[in-house]
Amino acid sequence: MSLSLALQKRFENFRLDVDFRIEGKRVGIFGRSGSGKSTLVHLLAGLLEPDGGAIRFGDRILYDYGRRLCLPPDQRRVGVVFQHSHLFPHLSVEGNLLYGFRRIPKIRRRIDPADLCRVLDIAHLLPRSVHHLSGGERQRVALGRTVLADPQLLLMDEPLTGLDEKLKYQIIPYLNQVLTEYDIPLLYVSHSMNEMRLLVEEVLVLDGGRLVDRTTPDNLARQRMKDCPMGYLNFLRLEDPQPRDQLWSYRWGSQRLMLNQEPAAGDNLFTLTARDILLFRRHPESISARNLLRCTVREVFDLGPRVGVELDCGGRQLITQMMPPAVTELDISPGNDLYAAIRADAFRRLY
Amino acid sequence: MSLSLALQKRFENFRLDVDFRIEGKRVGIFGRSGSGKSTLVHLLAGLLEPDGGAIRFGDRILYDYGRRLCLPPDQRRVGVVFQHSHLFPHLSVEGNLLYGFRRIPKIRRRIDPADLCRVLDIAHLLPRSVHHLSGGERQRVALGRTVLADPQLLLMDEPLTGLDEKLKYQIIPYLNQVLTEYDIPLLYVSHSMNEMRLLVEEVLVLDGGRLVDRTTPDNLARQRMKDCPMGYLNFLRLEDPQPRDQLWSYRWGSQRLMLNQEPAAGDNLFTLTARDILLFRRHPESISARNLLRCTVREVFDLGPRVGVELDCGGRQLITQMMPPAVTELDISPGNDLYAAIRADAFRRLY
Amino acid sequence: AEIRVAAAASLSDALRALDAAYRERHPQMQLVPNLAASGTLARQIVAGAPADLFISADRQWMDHLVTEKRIVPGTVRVLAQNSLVFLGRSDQTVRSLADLPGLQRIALCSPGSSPAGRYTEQALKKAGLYPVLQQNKRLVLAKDVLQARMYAERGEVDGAFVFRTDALLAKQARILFEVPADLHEPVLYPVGLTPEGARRAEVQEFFKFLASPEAGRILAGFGFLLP
Amino acid sequence: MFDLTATDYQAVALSVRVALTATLLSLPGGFLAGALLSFGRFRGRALLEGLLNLPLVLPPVVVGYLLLLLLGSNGLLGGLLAKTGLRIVFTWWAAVAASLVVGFPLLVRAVRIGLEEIDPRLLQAARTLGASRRDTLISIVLPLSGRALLAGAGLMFARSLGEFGATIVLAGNIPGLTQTIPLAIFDYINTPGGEGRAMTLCLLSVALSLAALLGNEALLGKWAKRSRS
Amino acid sequence: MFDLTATDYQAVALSVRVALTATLLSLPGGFLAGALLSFGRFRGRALLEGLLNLPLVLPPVVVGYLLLLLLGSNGLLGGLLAKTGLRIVFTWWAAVAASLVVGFPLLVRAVRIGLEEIDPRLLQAARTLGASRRDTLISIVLPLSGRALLAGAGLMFARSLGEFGATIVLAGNIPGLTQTIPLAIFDYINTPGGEGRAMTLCLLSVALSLAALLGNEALLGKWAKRSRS
Ligand SMILES: Nc1ncnc2c1ncn2[C@@H]1O[C@H](COP(=O)(O)OP(=O)(O)OP(=O)(O)O)[C@@H](O)[C@H]1O
Ligand SMILES: Nc1ncnc2c1ncn2[C@@H]1O[C@H](COP(=O)(O)OP(=O)(O)OP(=O)(O)O)[C@@H](O)[C@H]1O
Ligand SMILES: [Mg+2]
Ligand SMILES: [Mg+2]
Repeated sequence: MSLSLALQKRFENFRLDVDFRIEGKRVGIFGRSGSGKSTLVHLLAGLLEPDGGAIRFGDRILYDYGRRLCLPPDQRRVGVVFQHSHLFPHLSVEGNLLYGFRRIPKIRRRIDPADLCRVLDIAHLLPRSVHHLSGGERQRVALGRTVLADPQLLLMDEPLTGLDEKLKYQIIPYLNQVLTEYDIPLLYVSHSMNEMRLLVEEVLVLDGGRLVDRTTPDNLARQRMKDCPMGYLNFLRLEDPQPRDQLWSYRWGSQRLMLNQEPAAGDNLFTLTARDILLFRRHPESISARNLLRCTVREVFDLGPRVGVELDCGGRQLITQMMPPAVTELDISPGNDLYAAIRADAFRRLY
Repeated sequence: MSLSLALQKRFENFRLDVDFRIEGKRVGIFGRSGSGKSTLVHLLAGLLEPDGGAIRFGDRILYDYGRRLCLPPDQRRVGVVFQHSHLFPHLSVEGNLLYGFRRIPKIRRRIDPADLCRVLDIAHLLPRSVHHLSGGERQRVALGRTVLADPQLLLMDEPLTGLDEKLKYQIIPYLNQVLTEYDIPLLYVSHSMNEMRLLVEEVLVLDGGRLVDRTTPDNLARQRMKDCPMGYLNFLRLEDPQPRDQLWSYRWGSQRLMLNQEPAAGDNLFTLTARDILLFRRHPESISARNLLRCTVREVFDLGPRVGVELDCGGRQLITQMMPPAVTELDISPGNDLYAAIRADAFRRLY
Repeated sequence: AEIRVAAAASLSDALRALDAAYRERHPQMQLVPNLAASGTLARQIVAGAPADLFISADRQWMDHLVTEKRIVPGTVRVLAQNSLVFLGRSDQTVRSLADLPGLQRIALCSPGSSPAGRYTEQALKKAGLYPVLQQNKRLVLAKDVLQARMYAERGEVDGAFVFRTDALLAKQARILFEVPADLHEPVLYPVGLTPEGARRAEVQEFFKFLASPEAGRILAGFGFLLP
Repeated sequence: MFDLTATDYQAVALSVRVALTATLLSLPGGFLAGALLSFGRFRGRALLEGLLNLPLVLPPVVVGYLLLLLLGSNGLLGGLLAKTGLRIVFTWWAAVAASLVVGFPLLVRAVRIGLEEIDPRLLQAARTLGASRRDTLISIVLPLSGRALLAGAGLMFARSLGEFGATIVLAGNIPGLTQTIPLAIFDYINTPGGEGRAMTLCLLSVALSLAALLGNEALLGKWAKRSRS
Repeated sequence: MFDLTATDYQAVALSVRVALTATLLSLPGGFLAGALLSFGRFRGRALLEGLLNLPLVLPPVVVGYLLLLLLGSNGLLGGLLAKTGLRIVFTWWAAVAASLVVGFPLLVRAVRIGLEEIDPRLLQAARTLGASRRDTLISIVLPLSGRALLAGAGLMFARSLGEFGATIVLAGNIPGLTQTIPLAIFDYINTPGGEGRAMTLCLLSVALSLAALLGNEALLGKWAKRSRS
């Protein structure tokens, strides 16, 4: 996507003023409660008229104050999943799902509703009225409805907040898949660092209605390592599982890792907290950890009282953290080689 | 609280049928989306009439099908924080907050609205209309409104779901404090294991409208260790912080722990993941970890491929996990003594 | 003092003139008119409406009030008379009742609700025209004389049966013929005193004035015939 | 007391026919006018509003007179219609026209109250799903204002059953052709001793509208309250 | 054309006074009746509903007669009132009573449409916060039906300005005392050459109600759409 926008919008007690350009396919918007995230989403979708500025998406101008141009929402082809589901009360679940879909010319329809329903686990709800759906059920229907309308840009405003963890991580890979397959760019609003890291490539940080930072979700996660109870979470996408010694060996870049986790159909995405990684200056003669990786220090960064260390393990990145004395002791500085030990049970499957 | 209920409620596609008695002050309700949690909340609050059964709260009968008794919601003194905020659109934020408060006889008013506003960080919103509050702002107002009505039993249906992590953990201690101070029992519905463990003593697990399990949040967390990316999270409430060697020493039960975290005003609650705990059969001569605790194995439990170990460290509980071979190697079985090593930087402050 | 006069609406102008004339002589007296259809007034008086004097456009309602004991029987007398005419646009060539069957639409007042209608019905029946016109749905029943006249004036109907006094006020339409008086009961405007009125001397005074030649001249000026 | 004449029965049948026709005919226009006034931002909105409410403010007889000026054979529209061989005045269509004009403001107002309670966020959602303004009107607003339309239709039907002033002027009081219940009642009530029959017709009229209202209620009840999501 | 007489001005002033009084008096009852019919579940609900709608279905003249029977000095209620020295019939209060009865069903229906669009979850929230049924009605339902009440009041006011049939029967057509605009128009139509004045009065009436409606609209606009949370 190539989205460039410069927008001003003033409310009684709040003023949004942003000016940026996005090139990535997946962008996140992060910020505290009341920082203007939802306002930005409404402006982009054409549901709120800015006080001034311009929005350009690819070669289309969605809004331009100077030229008095403001495309109506239905011509923007910008889909929105709202914080609350806003289902149409007079339509069944099926009617809601197909509302946008039916409005796409037949030849342009690319997504199979039945497929989507299966993934969102809402197939059994189809004939029901939307009145007495539970909170999670509602939000899944809203999600499906928007994706089926096949937007050129998808805006999501905390769409997964009401879902339980399991469902959330079930939906993410599918969402990823749909977005990739149909090439739909995503602008994703959330408080959740994990959702951000799994879905977007770049994060814009809003505060008080202004863009205060733009960075990668990884960098954001590093910055927030000190705030987060679990520290930094490494995401490892592993491939080619092979059974070995009652465990499983997966390929990770140019090396292999031993895990106690069985492979699943599809992707194998695991998490590894920074604290699960032990570093050694020299090869430890014997260690119970099943994985001992040779790696190079790429970067050392400050983390309040602690220090973060970015390692290069055969081309893949791994982030760990330690106390300053250990840094000196192990002589950790960029370019130095080290050994990283990881227990086979340290990995957690995300999906 | 002493709440006993036996309730049946049938919908087209769903049937709730529960029969249990709660004695604890803080009880959680856990269950997948659509398992009937919100339905139960509505039945308890008197917003939905059961098909049959009875509800007794302390010595008050709230509902009894046999005696054709069904107390109206306003006489139950059961407060509800709903999944969505349902603020009164014609009242200001202040009007909403004080709605229930004004309906309590003056002499019975125990909670200071100003105090509550400060903690919920909504004091600056008071004169505003509720129309354009952000999602998080709305929910905080709803929370305050219900607590100010001084209920004898507080039902909360995923009340913190829309809030960002930081705010969430800021609110929890206050909620705890209010509930303790004013002695309000809590029934808490949530998908979040952390919220459960911080707020409730017992958890009822619903599935398909039936009670399938009742356990402690700790036990539930243990059961779900394998599903959760971070594994089990130990919560440690530490006291009496003293500076020592550029670190801080805190008292934990009969022993002291070294942390790199400064103390905060009020409680010092820290988390420690199961994987941050290293076990030794004998005292390791030298170790970089600043904490080496003598402890006894209390229980060894199955965790899918891994094994969970519950330790008793000077009267406090610590849970860790390991691979089966390590269990044999370290001869881990109930009653055996071990050493647990924990790095000073392994702790994360929750609030 | 006030004299409360309940009068048929068709007398409103005449009543105003009578009021003016009477007040010249008795400046302290004031006429408070209540103008509506005779039936409405009669029912109001039965229901206890304050009235001293009732002028009806119709015998029936006066008789009704007499039997209801709301009009003192001995006081009833005829104030004025009127006649029935056929009013139509000037381009009409109708000359008599006999020409009526050739017309498309004829307006008359509703025989049920209006005295003019009742007289018209009597005349048409006597002339043997009523069943034919009725069956061919040629008859448009108006609520009152005003409405019938308005239809005639606007040319919505070919002609309308109205009272002479009303016909004289028409602008676009003219009287095409007079209905022979022997085809219907005489068109009388009876006047009577209510028991309250009969008890009041000033009302009696006004009642006498109504029978005076001066009052007769005023009424004649509006097209009424004197008894 | 129930000794009704044949023309009385005709009056009852005619009243029902007129009220039903007027109600059904006015629904689409009522919805559109309501939507226009609720959502439209255009010049002359106040004027349109005023014009629509005119029949409410004027005495019905005056409304009838104005309609006669418009639709009469010498009227503006009546002349045109007469050329096409259509005649409204003094036919039962005149009664329909009178009821329509007099009841329309009631319908529009009912519709507007309903429309303005629709959650605008639903309309926003529809727009982002690709529905144009008009599409949203038909696929979201119309079904969601069903209750209001129905309530307005009930009002309109009842008002039509009771419509007297404009009808008697525009339609004339032609027994068997344009004599609706109120006109028949009027006749009886103005005859000394006609009270009994007038009462009977009144009761019939009330029974009719009660039946209509109850049916209306039942429908309204079925139609779940659903302008919320 | 604007050469109105003193009694004409009196008629205008009286009309405004009557319409305003009738509207204001009917608001509390209209709200209660609407709430009763919307939320109440009791026997005889249909009957009450029918009774309320009676004035809509009956020709106003008939309504006037029925009121006369009830309130007249020989009537059921009139006799009682007379004993207390109160007299309604043929005073301006009679005009108020006529407008009230005729316009009430319009008001109630407007209120009901508004009430039924209120999100019941707001009422649930209020109940759990300790508000009794009645308290909820006053503190939540009433303010949230403000728009509907206002819209209904506009309807009622306009209808009152145009009320003729019931008024002339119940109040009589007494210039300066009970002669409202429609009655004055009726008088002028009965007078040769009175058409011009009748027209002037019509226009005045329209202007009045237009002003009222526009004021009503402005208020409605201010009153944010707020029955949602
Ligand atoms: N229409 C409006 N009128 C007035 N103020 C508004 C309006 N919309 C939003 N605001 C205010 O603007 C600020 C930003 O609101 P917004 O909804 O964009 O926040 P947010 O970042 O989405 O927060 P959250 O994470 O809680 O959803 C808030 O303080 C809000 O009260
Ligand atoms: N009034 C109702 N009529 C019909 N079905 C209902 C009604 N209320 C709830 N249900 C159904 O009952 C089931 C339980 O709903 P409930 O809202 O209690 O779930 P929940 O556990 O709160 O889920 P979530 O975590 O998604 O909020 C759902 O399948 C829902 O569709
Ligand atoms: Mg938001
Ligand atoms: Mg729920």
